Amino acid sequence: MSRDIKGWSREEMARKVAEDIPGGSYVNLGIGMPELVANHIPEGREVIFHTENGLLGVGPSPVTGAEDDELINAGKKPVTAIKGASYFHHADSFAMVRGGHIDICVLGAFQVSEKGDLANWSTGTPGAIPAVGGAMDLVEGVKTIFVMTNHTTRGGESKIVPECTYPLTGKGVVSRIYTNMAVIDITENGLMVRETAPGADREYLESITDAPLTFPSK
Amino acid sequence: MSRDIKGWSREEMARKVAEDIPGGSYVNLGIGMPELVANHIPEGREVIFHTENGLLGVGPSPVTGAEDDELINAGKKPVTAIKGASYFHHADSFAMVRGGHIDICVLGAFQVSEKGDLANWSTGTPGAIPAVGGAMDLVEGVKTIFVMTNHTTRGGESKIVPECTYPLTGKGVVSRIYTNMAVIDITENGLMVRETAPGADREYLESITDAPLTFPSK
Amino acid sequence: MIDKIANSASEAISAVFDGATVMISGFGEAGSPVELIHALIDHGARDLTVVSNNTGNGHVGLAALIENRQVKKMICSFPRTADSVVFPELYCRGEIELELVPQGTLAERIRAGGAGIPAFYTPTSVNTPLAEGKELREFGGRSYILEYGLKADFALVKCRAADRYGNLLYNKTARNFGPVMCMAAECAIVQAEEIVGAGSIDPEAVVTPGIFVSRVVHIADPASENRLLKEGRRYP
Amino acid sequence: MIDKIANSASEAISAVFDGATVMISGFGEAGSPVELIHALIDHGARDLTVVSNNTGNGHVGLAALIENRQVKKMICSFPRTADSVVFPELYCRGEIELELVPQGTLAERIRAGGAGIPAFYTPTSVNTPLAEGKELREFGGRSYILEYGLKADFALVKCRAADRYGNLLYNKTARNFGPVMCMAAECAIVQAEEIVGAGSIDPEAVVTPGIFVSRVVHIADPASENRLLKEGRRYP
Repeated sequence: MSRDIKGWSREEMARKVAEDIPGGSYVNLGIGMPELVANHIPEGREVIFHTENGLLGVGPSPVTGAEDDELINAGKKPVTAIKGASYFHHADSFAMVRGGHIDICVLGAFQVSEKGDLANWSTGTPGAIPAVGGAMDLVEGVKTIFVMTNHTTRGGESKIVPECTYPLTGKGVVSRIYTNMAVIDITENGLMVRETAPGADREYLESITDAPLTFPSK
Repeated sequence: MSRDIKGWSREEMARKVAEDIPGGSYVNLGIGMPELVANHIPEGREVIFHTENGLLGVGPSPVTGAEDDELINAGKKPVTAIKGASYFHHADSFAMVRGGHIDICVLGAFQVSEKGDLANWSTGTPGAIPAVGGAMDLVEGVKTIFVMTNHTTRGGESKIVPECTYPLTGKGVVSRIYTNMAVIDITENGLMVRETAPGADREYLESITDAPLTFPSK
Repeated sequence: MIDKIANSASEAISAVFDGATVMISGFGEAGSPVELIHALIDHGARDLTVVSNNTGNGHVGLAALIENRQVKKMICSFPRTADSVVFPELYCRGEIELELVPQGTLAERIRAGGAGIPAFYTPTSVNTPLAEGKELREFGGRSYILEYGLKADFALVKCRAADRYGNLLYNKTARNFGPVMCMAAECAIVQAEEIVGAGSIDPEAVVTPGIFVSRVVHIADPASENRLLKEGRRYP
Repeated sequence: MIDKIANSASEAISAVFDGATVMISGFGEAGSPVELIHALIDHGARDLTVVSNNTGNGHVGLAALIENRQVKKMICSFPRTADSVVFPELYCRGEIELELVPQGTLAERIRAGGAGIPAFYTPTSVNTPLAEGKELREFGGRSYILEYGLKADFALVKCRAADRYGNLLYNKTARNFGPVMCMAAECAIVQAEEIVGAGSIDPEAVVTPGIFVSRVVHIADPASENRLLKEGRRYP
């Protein structure tokens, strides 16, 4: 049975995340899947996107031919700037991050623990080139950390774990996980499932998740 | 005899200081007498004046009627800005000071010791309101500190002393003292007189100075 | 739509509470948000800790706030200036507290508060009375003291122009402490001489990005503290 | 008259010495001073410690400097990107050192170096392998680690416009590390697309005040690293 369940698409996941971002928020989107969130902010809701390489007010992707090598996001992709944007240097940009001025950051993950520990920068493979970027600054500095990730690895292993085995990005930093199968809050009482993808019932979710889940009692 | 010796005027002192400032220097002038130095930079020599309240490139005083309440120096006097000036906030301004980017600062003094200790912010009088401003930042951060002061107090006491009795602004920070009577270097071997005002001979200088002086051997 | 513009100074400062820490921009009179301070006097919040470079002049602005006995403690670098009479009197009577901080350390502590830095080392004030009781430590053979980041519940700041996002431009040396105070305050309240449309401020020239600002009020023709002083004015 | 304009990139970087610490601006290719780096390759200074967010792409710019074996050690936050091949190879062979620093800590350490702060505390990287061996300390019940200010002998920086005083404007997100690197370097060497007259840059909009800059060279039409990559170019 489990092979038939595809869960939400990346775009559907991005829409779920976007719906949970209040109007007026300052938001940083991690590299990769989280970047999709920007396209799904509900009509009439204004959200300001920050990119740590020095821009507040990231706009939509430029049309082909209008790209500017010197107007990029943290993933080094060309972006645009909204009216009302501002540019600043890296120390000022990370003052926004580290000073607690960004409301929400959406990040990818290798592993998230039931206590909200995040591992998303290194798989600890011997000989691999370590690279951290701004991930550790974001998880310590931003008020609320959302994780957006597939529920399992390509090999079918749970990314939600009792304890991270990969090197940590931060400890007890994640508030909520958006996977292709469920939306899960990380609470003092553990992992609380808020919503499940079509077909992903309790039994199925428990079968693909390595940490205990609590479901709403209704 | 000593009563007849007037020494250099304030303007003459300012000229002495100005002549010792190399072209291309970044200079901060303390409140009061040091402000006069700006008027005496030799023709053809370009020096950039910094004021810690957020301006690099302080220009001459404005003509009467052209004063701007929002364009002032650290002494809260109206100033102008040269072509090529820049404005910045207080933390950036003191990054210039504290980060060692200012070449020369000219300060007033209550007392200077033979070891280069400076006391210029408080006479330690009980009940007086303490006020320090940027003096302690300047003496620790600026590469070279010049002191410009009358040789003695109005009461005739030496401002150059073996040890400061007033609360310190900084320890071992002063390089050179310009008084109305002499220009004196502070060296590892003590106070070395570089130049004396007309009529202020060795005997006279020693009579008005509480610390030992060394004179050139010529 | 994001719109941080408040209708009036009194509305803008209405959230200030008794016991709050309030940073107030300005160096002397340049950059002092006189209208916001007067609104705070009308509002009446008490037991404030105020962080500002000076203590105000005459009987208007910050000096009037102190005179109205709303300030429990001042954190500043230069509490007496030629025209300051209110603070010195209260201080000599022991009726107001003072934490004296070197000006550069004050600016850096405020920036640190806004940048998430709890503490840093500086050589400023080493070997002076202001270093007494502070942790001393050597790095590379030189002595430094530990200073702590400063945060505030509110900042009252004056600027030249703002848009609805709270992006700010300042005027000349009136910029002084405004940008770092906006960073360090939970709620930065700004009075702007001009409100401009979003996109009117060159994104390369924005001094304070809107993320650091909570509320903006339009004060088209702000009082000159110098003029109020010359006219011998008092507030209220 | 103060005039920081150098005649050529090679003249501008001529003072770089073996063993120097060199900060290089840029985030990916945005803001990377390709012409100055190529001049440094021609110049040949070796055993450099380079501080830069990345390690360069393909076989041009910073990657070419590394490939030419002039770099002993990299201090950066993200040493591998899609197009980086040179650094990973040398690193895996143990032929180049790496100090990995979180990006915000890197920016703050550089700013601290420029602002005279020898060390500061930050929560970034607490409880991770990057905090190992670092001093841990609690403030207000939260854990922080001690990080040190970073200075350099030289900075190589790209900007949009400069005047003879060294006042700089940048272009969009190519600003990134340039301003703080100019602050932290004993000698900041800048390539500018345009040289403008003193007074042409609005003093309110100057991003890097000239005090932080030692030399400026006019590179009117700087290479696009992206284009060099697409063309498969190598330097030298």
